[in-house]
Amino acid sequence: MTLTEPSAPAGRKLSTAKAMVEAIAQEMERDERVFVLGEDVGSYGGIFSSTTGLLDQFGPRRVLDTPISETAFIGTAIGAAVEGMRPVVELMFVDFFGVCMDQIYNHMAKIHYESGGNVSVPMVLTAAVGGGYSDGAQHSQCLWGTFAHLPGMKVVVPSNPADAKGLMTSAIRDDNPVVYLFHKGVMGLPWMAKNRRSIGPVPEGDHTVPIGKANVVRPGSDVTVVTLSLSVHHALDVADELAGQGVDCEVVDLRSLVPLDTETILDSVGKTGRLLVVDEDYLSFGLSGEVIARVVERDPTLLRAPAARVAVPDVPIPYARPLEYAVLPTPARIRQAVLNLVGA
Amino acid sequence: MTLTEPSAPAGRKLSTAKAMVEAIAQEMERDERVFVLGEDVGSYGGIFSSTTGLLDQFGPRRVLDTPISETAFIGTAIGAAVEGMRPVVELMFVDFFGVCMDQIYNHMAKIHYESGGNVSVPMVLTAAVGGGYSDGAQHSQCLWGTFAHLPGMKVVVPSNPADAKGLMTSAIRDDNPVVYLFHKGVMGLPWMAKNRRSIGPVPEGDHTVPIGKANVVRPGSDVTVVTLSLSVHHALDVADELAGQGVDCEVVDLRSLVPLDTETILDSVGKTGRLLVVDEDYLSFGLSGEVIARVVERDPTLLRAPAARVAVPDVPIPYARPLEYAVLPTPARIRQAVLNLVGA
Amino acid sequence: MEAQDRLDLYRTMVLIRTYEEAILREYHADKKPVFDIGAGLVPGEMHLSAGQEPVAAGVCAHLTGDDAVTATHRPHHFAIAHGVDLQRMTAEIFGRTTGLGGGRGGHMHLFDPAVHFSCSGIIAEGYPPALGQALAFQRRGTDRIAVAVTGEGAANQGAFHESLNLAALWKLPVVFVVEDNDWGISVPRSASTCVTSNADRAAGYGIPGVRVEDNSVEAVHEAAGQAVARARAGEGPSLIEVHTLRLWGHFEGDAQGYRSDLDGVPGRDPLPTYENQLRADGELDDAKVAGFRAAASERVEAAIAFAKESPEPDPATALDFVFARA
Amino acid sequence: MEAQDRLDLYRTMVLIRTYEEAILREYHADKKPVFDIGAGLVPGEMHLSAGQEPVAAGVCAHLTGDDAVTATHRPHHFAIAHGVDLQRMTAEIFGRTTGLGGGRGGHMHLFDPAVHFSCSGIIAEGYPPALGQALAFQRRGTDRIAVAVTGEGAANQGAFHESLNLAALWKLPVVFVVEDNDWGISVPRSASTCVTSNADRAAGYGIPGVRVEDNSVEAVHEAAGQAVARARAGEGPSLIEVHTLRLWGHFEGDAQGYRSDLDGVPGRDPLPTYENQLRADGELDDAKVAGFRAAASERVEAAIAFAKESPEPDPATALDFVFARA
Ligand SMILES: Cc1ncc(C[n+]2csc(CCOP(=O)(O)OP(=O)(O)O)c2C)c(N)n1
Ligand SMILES: Cc1ncc(C[n+]2csc(CCOP(=O)(O)OP(=O)(O)O)c2C)c(N)n1
Ligand SMILES: [Mg+2]
Ligand SMILES: [Mg+2]
Repeated sequence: MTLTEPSAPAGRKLSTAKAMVEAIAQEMERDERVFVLGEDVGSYGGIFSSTTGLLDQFGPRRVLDTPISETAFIGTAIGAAVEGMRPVVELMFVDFFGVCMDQIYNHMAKIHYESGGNVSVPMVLTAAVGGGYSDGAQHSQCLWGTFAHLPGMKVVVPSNPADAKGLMTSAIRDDNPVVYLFHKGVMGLPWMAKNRRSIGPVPEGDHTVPIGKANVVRPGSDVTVVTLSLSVHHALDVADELAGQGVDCEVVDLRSLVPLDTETILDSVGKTGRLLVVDEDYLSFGLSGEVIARVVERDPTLLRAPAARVAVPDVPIPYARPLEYAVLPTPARIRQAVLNLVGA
Repeated sequence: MTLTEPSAPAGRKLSTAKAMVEAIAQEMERDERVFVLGEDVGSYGGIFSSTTGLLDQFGPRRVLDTPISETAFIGTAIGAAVEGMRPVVELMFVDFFGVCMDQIYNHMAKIHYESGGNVSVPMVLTAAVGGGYSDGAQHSQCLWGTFAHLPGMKVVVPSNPADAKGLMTSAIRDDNPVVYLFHKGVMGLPWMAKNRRSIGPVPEGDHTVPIGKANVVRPGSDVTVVTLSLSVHHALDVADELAGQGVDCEVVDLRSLVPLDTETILDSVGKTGRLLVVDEDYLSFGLSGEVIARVVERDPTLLRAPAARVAVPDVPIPYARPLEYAVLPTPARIRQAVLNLVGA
Repeated sequence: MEAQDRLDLYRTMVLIRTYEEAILREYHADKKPVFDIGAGLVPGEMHLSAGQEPVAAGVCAHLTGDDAVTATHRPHHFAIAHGVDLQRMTAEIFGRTTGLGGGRGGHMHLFDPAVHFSCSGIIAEGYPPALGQALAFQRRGTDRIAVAVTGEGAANQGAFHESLNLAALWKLPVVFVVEDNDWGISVPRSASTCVTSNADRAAGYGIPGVRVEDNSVEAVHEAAGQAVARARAGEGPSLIEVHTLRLWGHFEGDAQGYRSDLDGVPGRDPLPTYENQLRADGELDDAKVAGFRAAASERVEAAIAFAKESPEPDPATALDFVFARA
Repeated sequence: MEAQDRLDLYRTMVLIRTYEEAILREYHADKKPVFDIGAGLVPGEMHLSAGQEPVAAGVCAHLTGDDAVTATHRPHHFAIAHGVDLQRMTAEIFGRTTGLGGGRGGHMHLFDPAVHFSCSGIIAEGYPPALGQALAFQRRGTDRIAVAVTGEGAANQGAFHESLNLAALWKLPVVFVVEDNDWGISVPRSASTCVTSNADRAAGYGIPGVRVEDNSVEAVHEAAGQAVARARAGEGPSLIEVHTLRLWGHFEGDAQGYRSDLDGVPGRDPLPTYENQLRADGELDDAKVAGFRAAASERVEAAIAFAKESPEPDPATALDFVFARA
């Protein structure tokens, strides 16, 4: 999908990957400071199609394949951002953060603060996240909690094509470093089982989604399901199913972890009195605990039942399908958790 | 402190640093597979005295200074552990994890699981943590939440000399990778302002502290303060002070993050009905949220007041003292939080 | 070289190729009509090593099961050449309880402690643990060594540099092997590496560096022999880069649209090349070739049958083995 | 070299030394009776650069404020030589609102965008951002360059290798400087680095590498001149290693019990050496020396006075600047 193609009819549908690329391409057209770098972002177009077509459209000066040296090229993005460029740099899988985290969390995220606001680092760090296709313990993680725990970077996680475009546009225009994590399972890739909502309507032209605003993707009165990324779709599927059984779920798609939209969570829990957090990241010391804490540090009496969590239970992601699906936040686990909550 | 010195009289007091070294030395005497490696662990004796005297006692074959290449030497420890040695490897400041996290979290922590239990990685990764002496944003962090979030490694954090010895002994004897984080402010270093409890009685000979057991260091009936590391001492000081004002705090020293001793937390909160978590790590997506979540996923009605947190409020640690002490979990902030809780 | 040694190299190469072809077949067998990476009996990424047999065969001919090998995301050829249990390896790739990791690891995470074999999916991060294995071997006064493998793309990663420096400094018995197959996924060597030979980088660590240009198993064998002897003699590490060939895509499903050298690939296949050489030298004929292939096929199909017949793991065991029991 | 240029180098060295001596004085002034790292007007770790003046003076003589410098945990000499605002730098070291970072950064985190100066406390991690600055300069069609500095200990870190490869590959206008002061804290070069010269590692990236052996500012100036010219001409990066001297401890408070070379240190001080050389060449005499010193002292003391008179930050502002405002 490139901007030089005739624009699609109103209501046109795009995959999440194409929506993401469209946002990057539009910003590259709009702002010559924007450029893209990373492994296989050029002729391959991104292993998960996050940059497809950009090399053809913008050429090798603005779409740069890098050696496998994440520390060097993420650092390069940082230095370029410091000098006023606006790089979009891809870490192919978020699982690889361990080879380059120092650049990310000690430099990208801290320079603005350490400099007393005198140096800005306007860049977007993209990475693919998530499992479900037997890619094993080093290629299936979400890890958003790890990034969100460390100060100085915004963290966004789109679940659908329109948000993918809107959040990418906002991220590129943001004067802060933004970590943009896209789940492989929502990209709409032709070679991976995909959620039916991974292809959907995407606004043409300028489209921004505010960073830091959650989205109530399904209103409901009995249980609040706070979630994000691929799990949003599982939650919606379960909600649809349980609606038939008289259980009315409200589903909150966080979209941003940093800043976290606490008010939307509180409003919802205030209404339903029941909270389930569904998270494909590891269970402990992460997002699910944070969401629960934000509620009970305001008012524990909002909860009519114990808060519940469905997440990866502190285990490396196993390879074999029966094991992997035992630890992923599957619709079955979500359904059971909701039913436990309303039974309580 | 070496074992060849005449042993100190019963009830002898040691600094936390010396207690830690004593444990390593005893295990090195007991088990020839134990060895130490890291930057400046040899003739310098560890920047924070975590290995002082070991080189003299055990020689350069068992106490190895390394080049500044954390990925290489932590990986070396992993390989040696896989082959049956029991390395104690030091990451000088935990803040440097970003240059070597892949070895730590994708290898050290996952090999046992990926191998279906066929390969063990018995090693201890030590690192200094904490601020309070104006060392700035890259040398003052705690980051234990980051390690605890990722599966496959135990995480222990001693707050006093006896626990430092006991947890180190247990860590070296554990067949799993154990991350051992020592706060500079509890080491009893002569060149740093120290808490008075950083020198204390340490049992002679074999002394183990079970990994995964929290310690109720002060019983109380009004408020549960769950904390760890240096903050334990601040909490105790505040508790002593508030006792005079009729507020009776129970202080729980977690000692281990992984495994986390949920039962001790629940017992305490069950008794007091009020929970304050004091954490020198960053506020969000970390330890403090997890502790709160563990309580309310069991029973939110345990809480008579909103749960409270005193932590570093999602900001890089500032250099200037007035700024740094504005973000650290100081006794003043803890006191205020406790008073808010009992007033609520 | 002795005829028997040559035939042994050939046998290893045939076994590897037979294995990779069988995995290729099994991998794609049940991913139709539209390729779905997560579907089928062998799901997930699949990085096959066809074309790179000379490296594994040539290096591992010098090793015993007491030596260690750390391999990469593309590990099968080294696993096979180093004598990893073929049945348990295959069962792991099929995600079965009888697999090396009981199905927890998968194709990028094969651990066989019986022959000190491991691999990792993170680029260049298999190098550092090899140093530790070598250190342990050295400390015990043995002449056992560790072989650490990466691709040419990986040689630009920090872990490569740190490992070479530390191994050289401590004179660890390590042989570093770089498989230069010209590509790191879609990125050609020229777009990733600022020098033409990684062997030239060895000088920056004061260790011997050799580049084997022609993907010849005998040339690899020769270069590796020197490096292994040096390591066993306590003289420290060496680096060997082999200019080899990625016969297929980076992973299965890779359409290789980016690949400029695709036309020339079949003609560079090292297996017929070596076979023809041995034929020309009178050491192979049709019957012998057929015999080697049949023997390989039998072992491989037996391993695949073993895998398929093995039970799938019970979901209730998913949390087992996060930690070792006391 | 022209007399004026030589005197300029000398002036820079004197200014740096005067500054470091003043910081030394201020740092220790209020940490008695028992040294307490967190006490006093200048708390925290303090890594001073006395003895390493020739490197900063010699390199930065070729730069303007449009060029970038990324320095290390030991940054003062490069900051001063590159023209960082002395008052605001000092105020930052004193943690004041008028400091470069309003007191948020401290001595290891000096950012002066006016002259594109930055530093980092993480070993070797200042290299990669320099590449990005160089890329930005290159993209704008300027001949501006970036200088990236580390110590010899840092040259064993992965970021060093990755940065050299990427800069060479993309022909970025970078000059890599390695300050070899023989020590990485307590670890001697011989225990950290497997080769005697990091300049030899340049060959592994196909770029020029020079080692300046004698801590002579003019030799540094000469080597840097070539490297800078090459970078400005679009010919890509170079590496310069200078064998320099850590005159004092690694940081203040370091008793240096480990330091085998301590006796010889004073005799190797580059400042009297250069001064004597200039005297011998008739370019300096007592009066001129006194003049340079007085001028330096005046600037330095003014900066310290500025810092001390500046307000301390208000705790209520601690959360400002985590994020840029829209
Ligand atoms: C640190 C890290 N970065 C990126 C990747 C993704 N990745 C997997 S294989 C590969 C290419 C590796 O190229 P090379 O080292 O030449 O090995 P080859 O695949 O050619 O055998 C890349 C970039 C990874 N696994 N780890
Ligand atoms: C990644 C990392 N590891 C370790 C340290 C701790 N450390 C600070 S300075 C230093 C020694 C640096 O030596 P060198 O690079 O030679 O610089 P010098 O101090 O001699 O100027 C070390 C190990 C660090 N800051 N960052
Ligand atoms: Mg390759
Ligand atoms: Mg040095």
